[in-house]
Amino acid sequence: MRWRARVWVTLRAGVLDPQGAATRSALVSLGFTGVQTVRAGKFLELELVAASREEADRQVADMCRRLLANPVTEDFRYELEGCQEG
Amino acid sequence: MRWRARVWVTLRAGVLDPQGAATRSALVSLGFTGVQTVRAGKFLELELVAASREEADRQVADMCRRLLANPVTEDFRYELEGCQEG
Amino acid sequence: MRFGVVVFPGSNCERDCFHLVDQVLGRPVRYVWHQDTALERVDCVILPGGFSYGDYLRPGAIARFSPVMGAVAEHAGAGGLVLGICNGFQILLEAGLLPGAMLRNRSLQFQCQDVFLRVEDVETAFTRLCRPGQVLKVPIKHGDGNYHVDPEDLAARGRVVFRYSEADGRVTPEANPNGSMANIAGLANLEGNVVGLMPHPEVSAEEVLGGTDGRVLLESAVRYWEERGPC
Amino acid sequence: MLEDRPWEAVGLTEEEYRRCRELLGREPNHLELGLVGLMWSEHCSYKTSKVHLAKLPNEGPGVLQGPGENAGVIDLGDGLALAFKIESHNHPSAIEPLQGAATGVGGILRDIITMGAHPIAILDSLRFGLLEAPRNRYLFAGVVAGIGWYGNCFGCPTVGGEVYCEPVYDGNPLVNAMCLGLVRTAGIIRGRAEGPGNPVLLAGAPTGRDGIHGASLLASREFDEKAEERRPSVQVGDPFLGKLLLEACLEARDTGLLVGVNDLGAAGLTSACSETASRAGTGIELELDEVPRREPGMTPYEVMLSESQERMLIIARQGGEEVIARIFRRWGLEAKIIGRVTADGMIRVREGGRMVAEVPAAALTREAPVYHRPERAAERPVLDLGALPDLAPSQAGAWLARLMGSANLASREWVYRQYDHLVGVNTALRPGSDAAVLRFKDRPGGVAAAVDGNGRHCWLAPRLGGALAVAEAARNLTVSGARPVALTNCLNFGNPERPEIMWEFREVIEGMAEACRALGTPVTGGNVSFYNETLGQNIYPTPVVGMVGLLDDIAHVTRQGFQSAGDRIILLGRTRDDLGGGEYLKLAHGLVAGPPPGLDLEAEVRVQALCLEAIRAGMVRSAHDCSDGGLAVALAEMAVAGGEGARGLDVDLAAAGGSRLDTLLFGETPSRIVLAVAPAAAEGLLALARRHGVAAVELGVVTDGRVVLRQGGRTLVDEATADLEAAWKGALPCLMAG
Ligand SMILES: Nc1ncnc2c1ncn2[C@@H]1O[C@H](COP(=O)(O)OP(=O)(O)O)[C@@H](O)[C@H]1O
Ligand SMILES: [Mg+2]
Repeated sequence: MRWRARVWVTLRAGVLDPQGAATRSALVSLGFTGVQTVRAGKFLELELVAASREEADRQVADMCRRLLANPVTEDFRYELEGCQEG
Repeated sequence: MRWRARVWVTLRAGVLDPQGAATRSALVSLGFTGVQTVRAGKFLELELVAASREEADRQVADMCRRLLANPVTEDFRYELEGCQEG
Repeated sequence: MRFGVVVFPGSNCERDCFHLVDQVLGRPVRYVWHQDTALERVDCVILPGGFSYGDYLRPGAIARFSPVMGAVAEHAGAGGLVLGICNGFQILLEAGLLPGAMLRNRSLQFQCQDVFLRVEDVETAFTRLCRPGQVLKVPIKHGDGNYHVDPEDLAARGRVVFRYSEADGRVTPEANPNGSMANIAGLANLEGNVVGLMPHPEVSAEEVLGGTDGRVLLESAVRYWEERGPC
Repeated sequence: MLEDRPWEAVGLTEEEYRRCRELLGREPNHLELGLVGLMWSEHCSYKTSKVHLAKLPNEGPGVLQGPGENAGVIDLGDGLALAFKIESHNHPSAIEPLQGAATGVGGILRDIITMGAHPIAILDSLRFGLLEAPRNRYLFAGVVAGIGWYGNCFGCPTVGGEVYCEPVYDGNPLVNAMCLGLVRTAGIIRGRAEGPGNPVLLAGAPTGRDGIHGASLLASREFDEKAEERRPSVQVGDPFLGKLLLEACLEARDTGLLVGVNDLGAAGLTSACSETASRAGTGIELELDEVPRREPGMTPYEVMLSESQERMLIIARQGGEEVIARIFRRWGLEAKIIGRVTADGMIRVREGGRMVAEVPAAALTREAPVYHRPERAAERPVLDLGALPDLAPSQAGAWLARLMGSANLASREWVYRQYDHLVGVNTALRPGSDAAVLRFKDRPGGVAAAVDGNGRHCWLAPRLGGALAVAEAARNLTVSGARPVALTNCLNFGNPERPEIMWEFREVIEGMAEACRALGTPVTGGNVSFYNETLGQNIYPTPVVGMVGLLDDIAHVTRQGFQSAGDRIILLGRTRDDLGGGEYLKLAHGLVAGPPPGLDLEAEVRVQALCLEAIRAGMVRSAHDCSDGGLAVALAEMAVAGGEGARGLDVDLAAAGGSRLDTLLFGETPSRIVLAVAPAAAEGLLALARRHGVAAVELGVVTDGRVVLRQGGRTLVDEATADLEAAWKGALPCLMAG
């Protein structure tokens, strides 16, 4: 079975976000003065083959913990959906 | 009114994604051999003040077009929700 | 004492480190391939700077899974010497051999410039020839050197070795080039045999390149090894 | 199958289409027409520039490889040689600055690698519109980030460059990158498909749909609103793969199994195959099914034209292919046989067992059309100096500060701080002085490099401007302690179908040629970028000269910064009333008018010879040439760059020449060099100058803390060096912050 996983990797609360801060000030100077905060993160889309939803789920969680996010500074979250054979 | 926007910025189809390719081969060599493709993108969370939903929506679309996404290589998508005054 | 310089795909300071050991220090050195699973005949292993795996995802995130990193951890555990420079430091952090993680520079730009480092700890294998509080001029060249750590984790697992400072040794916000927590530029593990730092000692080891302050790190290592002998 | 006017779709004229039919002896099919269209584009064929480029001197005692290969090569002696080349990536950078600039750097690095050389340095020459406009800031920031990203990650230091901002580059930025590499003379490889029967390998990244038609559609046409729609053709760089490709190529080179190597740049496989075959007088037969692809469903047309980055074409010795493939595999790359060299001079392309194209290699290259395009001299504004009020003495200090903080003169630290200029541990003179110097690890000397080109000068007087660019590049090397040896050039011009642009082009080349002859610096290669025109606005004619020079002894490296207080400051060369084309004229009077300062090539040669001899004799502590901003700016820069305790000066300019205050302080008369020498050496230096027939006057001494310029008894400027430094260093960051 083929699965599509969407993974969000975001900075943990309390970790300074230089990219978010710079983006916010760029937006404000473009005239978007209502922007209060910006937090920047990563968004990854994966396609994988796994025997079952449980198996896919287990694998994606594992990938996030081991590689995709750094636990010192980042949190992760993901969604999984089955996709048609292409 | 305060709004929270979630913005996804992804590479346009056909645009080479060296980061995604490197991540995929790292995952495969970690033993996640079922991973077929990885596409890497950005995820931004914004908080902004705007008078109405329409106004907030207009502004976020504008921010994406002007700064957050590079129209040459990237597509964007966003979601908007009202949030409690904090 | 024998040195090894690890070559990861995308390393780009491996030749510079090799040159430092071989030509400047005149010590035996060889390259270690990222797929090697043992560090045979190496007393001090250097993880060089560069962009291993393109720094894709996060600097060091992919390299730390290289087969050689298992050998590096073992080597470190057995008291062998490990020096991580820039990307090598980032790999040590990702591998958990040193505490903390790197964020993008505060400026969001790559920065290449001379900085001053105050030596905070002269008990490590790589700083024992330094005077306490000595100031070294060594260049940085990185985009992700903004060090972040949970202070408790740092206290439990590491020692601060270098801080960005003014030329006279004062640690000021202005002297901090990248936003690092507490101006931290380099760390050691509790035992002091594993050291990582963002600045590049190999670029400040010859007069013709603008200074020789960086040499002391490797000279310290040599002295340390000669005094202690292999563990 | 062909439509009514098939040539239009591939950018050919009807006449060119007829020529193509003649060369083939039949109607070309769709794919063949595509190949021809691409290879006959201005970018690939040089059809307009060829006749004029031939006028540049390209021979000299040290030249091992002149124009026509992927890079020029000069001999360094004792079995070592230096490969170097410059290239433009203007149009891609206008569309996507980060990727455009990054892939430009990747391309020039591969050009050096193909010669069998190990890249040791990059320089970049940049032009943008005024930074007050957000779009230009976006382009500038993106280009610098892109150059940094590629060069830093690849691990080749970016050690020098130049940046100018002028309204004519609005919408049409220039991004030129130069690369230098070292190669064992015996190991030089050329882009030649020698030896029928030898396998042809495609190495590196798989082929995707990137940049299809980049060469013909982007680089060979002017810009209009439709450029936006051509967006999907941007190429994306992968410096990580580029670095792996370097390592694999170097290792493969050392096996001795490489017969020829060519990178895949503009026009991809088509160009690489036809050029390597044509240089060797052979042919190549391609099995397109063997080309590793990134995307399914690519047509032969797309595969042949793709400009996917990080690929190399390798012609290997028969039987060596497996060894080479193994080396590439070790570096995580594929090197796959996609064809063979043949004897009959044909490029044949087969797919699915079918022959899909069959064109003589020569028809795609040597036999491309050549044009003598019409030209017409243009009138350019001329300055009436007599009618211009002179600078009031009380304003001199303020104008010096103003010039130091102007976008074109201010410190470039904001740029080069984003570049790793140290990797490789060879950088003996870092960016910020007149040239960069790299030491050799295995011998006492080093190599210096600088890029120069003043578009405003060239617009006002193209022939003079061309000569001035060459002279300034040489002067920048000389003051850094190097002997100028050879150069590469990137000729950035407007639309050559306009007679005025053709006139500029020919004049610039002839001016450069004269200066090259006088200075003894042959041209070993270069690049032409035409069609730098946006909505009818052509850029200034902008030749960029990338020159290399040699130091016998690295101890001769000389910086512009002062070293110790008390050193004597000596001006070499005479100051004339030259205000035309200068930065002060533009800022103070809003005038871009000529002529630019005249150049006496003999005087230039003499002053450089003197400077070099003095440096080699150990007489010189600091040296800096006078260029943009004139004498006052040059002096102030020497103070700002000064070492501790030597950050100031006190000079009297009465003897410097110039009958007006503005020309004395800010006039840009060339062939002038400021030296600082130890007090004991001053007399000797003046005597040496007399022997060389060079005007030399002692102006004053190095001090600390203040820049003091006097004229006779009168103080013109008395400014704190720190204030001038703040204006100079703060300008770019401040402009870029918006
Ligand atoms: N784009 C750039 N990249 C790297 N270095 C640069 C760039 N632009 C300028 N520099 C460096 O800044 C210094 C001053 O440049 P410039 O004023 O053009 O010198 P000059 O007038 O002597 O030709 C030089 O060392 C030059 O190499
Ligand atoms: Mg100069």
